[in-house]
Amino acid sequence: MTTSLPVTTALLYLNGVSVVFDGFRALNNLSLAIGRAEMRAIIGPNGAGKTTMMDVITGKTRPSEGDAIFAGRHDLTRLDEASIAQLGIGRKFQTPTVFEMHTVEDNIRLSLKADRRTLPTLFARKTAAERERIDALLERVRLKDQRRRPASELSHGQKQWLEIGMLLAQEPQLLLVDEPAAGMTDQETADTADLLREIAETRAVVVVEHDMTFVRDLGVKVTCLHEGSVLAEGPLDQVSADERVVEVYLGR
Amino acid sequence: QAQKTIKVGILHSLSGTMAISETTLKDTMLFLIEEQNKKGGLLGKKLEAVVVDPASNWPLFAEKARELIAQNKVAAVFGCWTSVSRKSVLPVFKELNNILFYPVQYEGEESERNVFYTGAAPNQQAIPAVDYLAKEEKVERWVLAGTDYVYPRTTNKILEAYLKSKGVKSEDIMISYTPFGHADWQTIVSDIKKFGSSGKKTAVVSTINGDANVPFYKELGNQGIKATDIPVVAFSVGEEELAGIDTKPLLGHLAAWNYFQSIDTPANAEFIKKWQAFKKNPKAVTNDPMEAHVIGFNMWVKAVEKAKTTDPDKVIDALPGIEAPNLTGGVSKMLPNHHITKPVFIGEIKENGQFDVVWKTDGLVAGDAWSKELDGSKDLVADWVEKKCGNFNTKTGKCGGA
Amino acid sequence: MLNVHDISLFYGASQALRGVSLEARVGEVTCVLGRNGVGKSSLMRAIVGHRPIASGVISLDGEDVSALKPYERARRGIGYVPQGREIFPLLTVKENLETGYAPLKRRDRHVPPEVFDIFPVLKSMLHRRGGDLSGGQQQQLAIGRALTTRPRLLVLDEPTEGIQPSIIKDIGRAISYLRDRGDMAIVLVEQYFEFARDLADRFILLERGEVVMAGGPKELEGDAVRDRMAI
Amino acid sequence: MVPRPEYPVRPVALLIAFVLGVLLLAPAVARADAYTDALARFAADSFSETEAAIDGVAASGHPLAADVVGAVREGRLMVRAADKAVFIRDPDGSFRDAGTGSPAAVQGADLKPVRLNNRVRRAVEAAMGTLTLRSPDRARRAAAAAAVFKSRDASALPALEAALAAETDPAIRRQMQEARAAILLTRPEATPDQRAEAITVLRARGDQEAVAVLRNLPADAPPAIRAMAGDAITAIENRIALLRNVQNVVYGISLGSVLLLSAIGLAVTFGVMGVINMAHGEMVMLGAYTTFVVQEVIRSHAPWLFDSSLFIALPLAFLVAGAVGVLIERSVIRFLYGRPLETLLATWGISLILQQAVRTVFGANNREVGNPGWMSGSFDLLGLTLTWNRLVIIVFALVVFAALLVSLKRTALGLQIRAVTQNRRMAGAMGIRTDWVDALTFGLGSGIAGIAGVALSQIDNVSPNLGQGYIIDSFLVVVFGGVGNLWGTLVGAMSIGIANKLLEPFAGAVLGKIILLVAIILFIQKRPRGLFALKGRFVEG
Amino acid sequence: MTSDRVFNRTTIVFLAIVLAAALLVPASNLLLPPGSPLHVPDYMMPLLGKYLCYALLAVSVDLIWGYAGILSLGHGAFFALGGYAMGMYLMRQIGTRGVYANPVLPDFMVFLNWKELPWYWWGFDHFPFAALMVVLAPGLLAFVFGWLAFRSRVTGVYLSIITQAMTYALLLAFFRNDMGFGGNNGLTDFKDILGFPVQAPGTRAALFAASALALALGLLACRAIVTSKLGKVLVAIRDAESRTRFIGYRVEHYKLFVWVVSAVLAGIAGALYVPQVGIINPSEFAPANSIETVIWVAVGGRGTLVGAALGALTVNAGKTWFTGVLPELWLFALGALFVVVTLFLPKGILGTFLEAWGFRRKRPAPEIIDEDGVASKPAAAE
Ligand SMILES: Nc1ncnc2c1ncn2[C@@H]1O[C@H](COP(=O)(O)OP(=O)(O)OP(=O)(O)O)[C@@H](O)[C@H]1O
Ligand SMILES: Nc1ncnc2c1ncn2[C@@H]1O[C@H](COP(=O)(O)OP(=O)(O)OP(=O)(O)O)[C@@H](O)[C@H]1O
Ligand SMILES: [Mg+2]
Ligand SMILES: [Mg+2]
Repeated sequence: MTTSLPVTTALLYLNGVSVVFDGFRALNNLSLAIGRAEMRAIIGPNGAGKTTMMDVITGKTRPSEGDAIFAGRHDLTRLDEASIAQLGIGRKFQTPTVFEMHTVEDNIRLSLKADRRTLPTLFARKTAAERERIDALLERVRLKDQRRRPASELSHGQKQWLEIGMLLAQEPQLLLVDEPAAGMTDQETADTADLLREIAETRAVVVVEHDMTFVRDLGVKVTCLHEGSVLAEGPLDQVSADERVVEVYLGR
Repeated sequence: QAQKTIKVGILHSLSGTMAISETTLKDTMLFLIEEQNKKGGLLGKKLEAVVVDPASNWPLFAEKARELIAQNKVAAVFGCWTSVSRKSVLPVFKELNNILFYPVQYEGEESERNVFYTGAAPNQQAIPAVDYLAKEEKVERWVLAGTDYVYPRTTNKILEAYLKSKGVKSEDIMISYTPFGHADWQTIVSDIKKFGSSGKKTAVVSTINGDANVPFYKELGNQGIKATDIPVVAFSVGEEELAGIDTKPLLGHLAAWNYFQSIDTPANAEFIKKWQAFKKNPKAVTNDPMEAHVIGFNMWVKAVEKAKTTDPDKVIDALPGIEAPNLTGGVSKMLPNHHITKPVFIGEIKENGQFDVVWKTDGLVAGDAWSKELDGSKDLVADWVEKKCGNFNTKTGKCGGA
Repeated sequence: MLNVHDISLFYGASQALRGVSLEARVGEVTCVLGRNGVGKSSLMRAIVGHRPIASGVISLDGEDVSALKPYERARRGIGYVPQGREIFPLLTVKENLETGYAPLKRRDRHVPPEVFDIFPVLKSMLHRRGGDLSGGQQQQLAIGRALTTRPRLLVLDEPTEGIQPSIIKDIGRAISYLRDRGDMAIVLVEQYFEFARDLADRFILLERGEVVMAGGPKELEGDAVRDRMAI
Repeated sequence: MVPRPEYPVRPVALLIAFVLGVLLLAPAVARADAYTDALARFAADSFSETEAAIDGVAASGHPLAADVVGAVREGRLMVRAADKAVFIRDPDGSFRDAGTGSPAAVQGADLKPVRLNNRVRRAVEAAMGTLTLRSPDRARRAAAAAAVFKSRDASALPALEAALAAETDPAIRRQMQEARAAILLTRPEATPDQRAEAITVLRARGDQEAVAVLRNLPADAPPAIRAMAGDAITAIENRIALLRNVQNVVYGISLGSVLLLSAIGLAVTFGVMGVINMAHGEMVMLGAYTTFVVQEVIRSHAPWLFDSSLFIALPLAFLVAGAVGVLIERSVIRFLYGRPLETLLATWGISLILQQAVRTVFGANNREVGNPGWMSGSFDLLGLTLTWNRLVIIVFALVVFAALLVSLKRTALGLQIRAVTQNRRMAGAMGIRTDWVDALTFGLGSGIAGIAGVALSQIDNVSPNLGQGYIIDSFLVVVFGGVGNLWGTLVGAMSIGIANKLLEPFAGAVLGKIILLVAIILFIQKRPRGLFALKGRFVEG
Repeated sequence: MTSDRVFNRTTIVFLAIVLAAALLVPASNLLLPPGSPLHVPDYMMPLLGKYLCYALLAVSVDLIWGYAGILSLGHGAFFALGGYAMGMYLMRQIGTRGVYANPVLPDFMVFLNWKELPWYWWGFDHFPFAALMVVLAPGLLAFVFGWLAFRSRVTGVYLSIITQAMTYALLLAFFRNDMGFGGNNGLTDFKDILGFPVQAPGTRAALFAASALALALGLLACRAIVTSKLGKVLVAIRDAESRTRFIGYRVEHYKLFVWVVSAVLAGIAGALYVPQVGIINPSEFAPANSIETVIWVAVGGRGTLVGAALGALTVNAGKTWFTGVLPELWLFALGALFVVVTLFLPKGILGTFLEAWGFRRKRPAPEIIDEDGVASKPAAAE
C-alpha cells in the first residue's frame, strides 16, 4: 500500500489488468473506474471475462499484470479475500452459493456487518437490533416464511434471493452482482432492478447481466467487455447500437 | 475361597503386530495346561486357562492383566513378549501381588519379585554368540544391527563394552538402528557389504525384531551376502520366523538360543511329537520362547506342589531353587534373582528352515539380572531369597528403590 | 411420448409436487412455467429419475418408467439439461460431450454436427476442462452434451440462464429446428416468458406444486399467465 | 556333543603347499597314503578335523579329491558310525567307497553325513578353488579364480601361474591376474616391479575388495609403491563414492516402485473414487496370500511350475482381490457415496474383519512365499549391484502404472469412471450405468492392490499385518502426488523413494524418515493440493 | 444445525450422568463393602477413568471434525504429548526409588549411560510446571502446525494426511532412544502424584473424579464454542470455506482457534490418562490410534459432541468386553460394529437415537441425498 498508486477519486479503479490462464488471456489490459455511488452494468459475451474481473476484485484470482485500487488507497491485488471483504466489497456469485447447512436466517446473520475477528465472534450475543435487521432483510428478499429452513432446501431462485439478502446484510461500499436475474421471473427481475437502484443511491454497484430488459430497467452506464477488454461503453442505447456489440453479443 | 479349578491367565497378543509371535505361545500354554490336566491337574484340581487378547496394545496389556487377576482371580499369568508390554503390566502385578512368567529373551536390567524370567538374559545369549564368532570364525569387525528399542540398545551397549574389553577398536564396530517393521534394507545391507569388505573378517550381530527380519534376510540373500562371507548371528530369529522365509540363501547364518527344535534329545522329540499332535499339524515348529514357557510352567507346578497352595506369596517364595528339566537334556533351575539357568546353543540355518547346532556351552549358564558390562548396574545384584531385593547395591550395601 | 400422470413428490416431509400431470408429444415443445420454488425443477427431476415419486405414473411411449434408474431412462431416450449446468468439471469439453456416448450404438458415437453449429465456441474449446469454462459456456456445453445422446425426449431446465442474447436466439432457433425435425419431444422449463411463449406448443403453469393452468399457445398470448407469474 | 575346534595353521596355506609339493616331487604312493589318512579324519565328527581332512584330501592330488570335496559341500559325504568308513553318495542315490571309488552296497540308515559350518564351507570353497583352476568348465575356473582372490594365499601362486599360462578366456585371465596381483602385493618377497604391476591390475579392478587388498600392502614397501597404492585407493574410492550416489538413486527408484505399487490401487479407490479406503492394505494382503496359496498348490502338485508361479498368481490375485472389492462395493460402499468420511469408518471395519479372517484361516504367522529362480540373486551393472527382484519390481510397477493410465485415459470405461466419480447423478442422466461402473472401478482398484500384493510378497512378510505396513505410506504417496492425478502418484512415489534413500546414508533410517515426513508436511504448505495439483476455477468452490 | 443453547437436553442429561458418576462411582468404590452389589470393584476404577479420558479426546476431535470439518488423523499426537508431559512429572516423582536409586536420572537413562538430565526434563519435578506443559506442549505444536497449514489453505484429505504424517514423525522420533523419552518402553513405574501413591484407591478415585470433571468441563467449553456465533462460522467454513472468506471471515484464524483448543483438550485427556493406565509410550502416537479416535466419533455421531463421548465409551467398553470374552473373534465383532453403524445408523448412535425418539426437530440431512445414495455435490468440489 505504500507503493505509488495512481491517484484517483474513483472508488474502484482497475488499471491495465490482465489475467492469463495457461496462455489464455481471460482479461486483457482491462481498465475500468467506478465512482463512489455509481451503478455500472457490465455486459459481454459468454467468456468475455466478466466473472474473472470480479474474481480479480475480490481477491479470488491474482492478475498477471495491472492493479486494482479501492478507495484510492488499497491495492486489492495484494490482499486476501477476507481483507477485501472487510474493506467493504461484497459479492454475489454467478451460481448461487449459500451455506447449505445453515438456516436461511443464520445465513443472513453470519453476513451481517459486525466485528469479524475470532474472539469477538465467539462472545457475540444476539441483539434486538440485529434481529430487527434480519427481519427486515428477510422481508426484503421475500424469504420470511423460509427463515428456519436450511438453505439446502431452497430452490434455485430462492437461493439467488438469499444470496442477495446476504450481500445486503454486509452493507458493503461496493456490491458486485453477477447475474442476479438469472432464473427469476420477469416480475422478480424488475423487482431486483428496483432494489439495486435503491442501493446505488448510497453505494457503488457493479452488475453483470445478460437480460437486456433488466439492464434497460437499471438505466445506468453500460460497459461491454469482449475478450477481456472493454469493447464499448456508454448508455445502453448507444452501446447496443454499436455494430461490434451487435455482432459479438446481441445478435440479429 | 473354594474354587473348583485353578485358573491360569494367558496374556499374549492374538491380534495386531505381535500376534505373529505371541499366538503360538498362547497355544503352548493351552497345550501345557491340557497335558497337566491329563496328569490329574494340580493339587487335585483341574487347571483352567483364561485367555484374553491384549491386541499388541501396551495400555491394554495392563488393563487385561488387571482383569485376569482382579476379575478372573487367576493363580499366575504366563504372558508378554515385548519389554514394553512387560513394563506396562509390572505395576499391576506388584499392586495386585500375582505372578508373571515372562518367556522371552530380553535386555535384562530388571528383577521384580512378582516376575519370573524364563527367557534369556543378555549373558545367556548375546555374549556367548559373540565369543563363538570371535573364536570360531575369527571375526574382527562387527556390525551391530538392531531395531531401535530397548532390547537391541541395551544388548548392543553390553556387546560394545564387551568387545572393546576384548580389544576390538571402535572403527571395527558399526552400529545401525532401524525403525520397527523396517522393510527396505537395500541401503543398510549394502553398507554392511561395504563395511565387510575391508579385508578383516566381519560378522553381523542382529537384534532386528519381528517382521523386519524377513525383508532383511531376503535382501541379504539377494545381494549375495553368503554366510561364508559375512555371517549374521541373530537373537530374535527362530524356527517360527524362518517358517516364513525361503531359507536356501540363508544357509549358514546363525542364531543363538537356549533351545532349538533340531536338538536331538528324547525329551525334545516327545515334546515335538505331542505338540504337533496338539496342533494337528505335522509341520508345526517349536522354538525357544515355547521351551521357556514349558520350563516356567513346570517350575510353577512344582512350586505350587511344594507350597501346597497357589497363594502367590507362598509360590513366589517356593520358586527359587526349583528345578525343571529343559528339553535339551539339562536341568534348569530358578535362581534367587528370578532368572533361570540355561544352556546356550549356536545354530546354523539349514536349508529346511531348521538349525544345525554348531556350538554349545559346556554347562548351563546362570542368567544375570544386571549386566556386568554396564556402569550403572555392575554393582547391582538381585536376590529375592536372602536379601529380598531385586537391585541390591553391593557397594552401598543398600537395596535401591522402594 | 411422455406422459406424467398425477404425480406427487416429497422432500422429507415437505411436499413439492401435488398431483401434477403433463404430456409431451413428439414434434412439440411443452413448457413448464411458474415462479421460483413452485416445483418446476422437481418435476424435471422426477421425469429423469433423480427423485423418486410418491404416487402417480410417469410413462414413456406407454411404458411405465417411474421405477427405473436414471441411466435406464437415459437409455430409453431421455436427455437432460439440468438447472445449474452440472458439467463434469475435470473432463475436457470433448470428454464431457463424449459421456453422452454411453447409451449409443457404436456407429452413432460422434457429436452431432448441429451442436457445433449452435455453439461454435465449444468447437474452439474442445480441450479446455469443463470446470474452467465461463458460466454461459458451461450452459452451452450442457445443452450440447444432452444432444449428443440423441434424445427422443429432451428435458431442458432453464436452458437460457446465463447465456448471452445472441446465443439465446440461436438456442431458440435450435429448439424450433429440433421440434420441426419431428423426432423429438421437448420439455422446457423457462422463466424468460417471451422465450417460452415464442416456442411453446402447449404449457402448464405451476403454483405451489400444483398445476393451476394448462393450455396451448393461445392461452399464452394474453396477460393471464404473465400476471399469475408476477405474484 | 559338539566339539570346539581350534586352529593353529592357515588351512589354505597348508593345502597349497601340499599341492605344490605334490605337483613337483611327491611319488604316487605318498599321495595315496596322504589321501587315506586325510579321509579317515572325516570320521571324527569335529569341524576342525573335517577341515583338516578337506585340506589333506585336496592336497593329496588323488583323482577322487575333487569328488570328495564336492560331496562334502553338498552334504553327500557319509560316514558309517560303526567302522568309520567313508562313502560318497552320488546324486542318483548310489554309494561309492570314498577310498577306492568303487561302488559300495551300504545301507543309507547307517550313514551320517559329514557336517558343515561356515569355516568348513570356506575351506571347501578354497580347496575347490585350487582344485578347479584348470577345470575344463569355464564357470568353475572363474569361481576358482575368485576363490583364490579371496583367500589371497601366497602358496597358490605357482598353481595360479600355471593356470594363467594355459588360460585363453580373457575374462578369466583377468580374474586370475587379479588373484595373482592380490597375492603378489602382500607377499613380502615380491619385487617393487611386481607390486607396481599388481597395483595397476587392482586399480583396474576398482572395487571395494581391491581397496581391501591395497590396504594390506606391507608397511615396509618402498615409498614410491606406497604412494602408488595410495593413489590407487583414492581413485577407486572416488569412483565408489560416485557409484554409491548412483546406487542410492537406484535404491530410491526401487523403493519408489514399491511405494508406487502399493499406492496405485489406492490411487483408483481413493484418488479417483474418493473412498477413504482403509481396507486397501488388506487387498494387498489378499494378493500376497493368493500367491502363497498358488505356490503351496504348486509345491505339492506341480513343482516344475514353480518358476512360473508368479505368472499364475498375478491374474488370480487380481481376480480374488477384485472380487472382494466388488463385494465390498456392492454391500457397503455404494450406500456411502457422497459421505466420503463415512467410508473411512466402514472400510476400517472391513479391514479389521479381513485381517482377522486371514489370521483365522492361515494363522497369525508369516507364510513362506519363495522367489522363483529368475528373481533371485543380483547382477552387476557398471559396478552397481542390482538385485533381480528389485529390477523386476521396478519394471512391473511401471507396467501396471502404464496399463492403468491407458485404461483410465484412453478407454470408454475410463471416461465413464471419471464422469461417475465427478458427478454420479449427472452421469446417470447421461445414460452411464453408475452402479456397474462403481463396482467395476472399486474392483479394479482392489484388483490392482491384489497384484501389488503378488509383487510385495517377494520382498516382505506375508502375514496378516502385511497391509497395515503399507497403508500410511500409500495414502502419503497419493496425497503428496495430488489426489486424482495418476502421474502425481508416480512422481510422488519416486520422489519419496529417492529422497528417502538419499537421506538414509546421512541421517540413518529412523531420522531420515522423520526428516522426510517433516519435509512432506512443509512441502504441502507450498502446494496445498499436492505435487500435481489440479488447477482451475472449479477447484475453489 | 444444533440447537442454539449451550444446555440442550442431551447435554444436560449427559452432564448430569457424568457428574453423578464423578461422585457416586468413587464413593461406591471407597465406601461400599466389596460384597455389595453396588460396589464398583477396584479394577474397574482405572478402566472407567481411562474411558473418560478417551471420551474427552473424542469430544476434542468432534469439535474440529464435526463443526469445522477438519479431519485430524493425528490427534493422538496431542493426546500423547499431554501424556508425556504428565509422565515426565510422574517420572521425576520417583526420585531415588528407581531400580538404580539414581537421585537425578530416570532408570532408562541410567542404563543407557546418560550422564545428566537433558534440559527438556528440567522443571518437570514441579507439578505446576508440568501442568503448564500439559497444555502448552500440545497447544504449541497445534499452533505452529495449524498456523502453517491453515495459512497455506491446506484442507480436506491433504490436511488429514499431513496430520497423520505429523503424528507418524513424532512416533518415530519418540521411538528413538536418543530422544531421551525412554524409547519404545516409554515412561512407566510411576509411584506418586502430588505426593499420593498412584495406585492407592483414594488416588484412583480422585483421578476418576478429575477425569469426569475434565470431560464435563471440556464438553461444556465445546458446547459454548459451537453454539456461539463462532460455532456457526465454523459450520459455514466446513460447508463452504471460500464463501466464508468472501464475507470477510479470516478462515485461518477461526480454524486455528478451534484447532488449538481441541489440541489442548486432547492434551489434558492424555495427562489424565497416563497416571490411570500407568504407562505412556510412543505407540500412543501411532496413526492407527488417531484413526480409531475418529471412528469413536463417527460411531457416536459426528457433530454432536455428546455423541462423540458416547461413541468413545461404547467402542472402548466393547473392546474391553470383546477382548476378554471373544479373544480370538473380537476383531470380527468390532469390525462388524463399524460397518453396521455406518450402514444403518448414518448419524451415529446418538443421532439415530435422538431422531428415533423425536427428541429434536428433524435435522437436515448432511447432504442432499437422493434415492440411489447420490450426493448433489460433485465429488471434486470437495
Ligand atoms: N481457471 C481458468 N482456467 C482456464 N480458463 C479459464 C479459467 N477461468 C476462466 N477461464 C476462461 O476465461 C474466460 C472468461 O471467463 P469468465 O467466467 O470471466 O466469463 P464471463 O464473462 O463471466 O462469462 P459468462 O457470461 O458466461 O459468465 C472463459 O473463456 C473461461 O473459459
Ligand atoms: N433438496 C431439497 N430438499 C428439500 N426441499 C427442496 C429441495 N429442493 C427443492 N426443495 C423445495 O421444493 C420446492 C420446489 O423446488 P424446485 O427446485 O422444484 O423449484 P423451481 O420451481 O425449480 O424453482 P426455481 O425457479 O427457483 O428453480 C421449493 O419450495 C424448494 O424449497
Ligand atoms: Mg460469468
Ligand atoms: Mg428450478
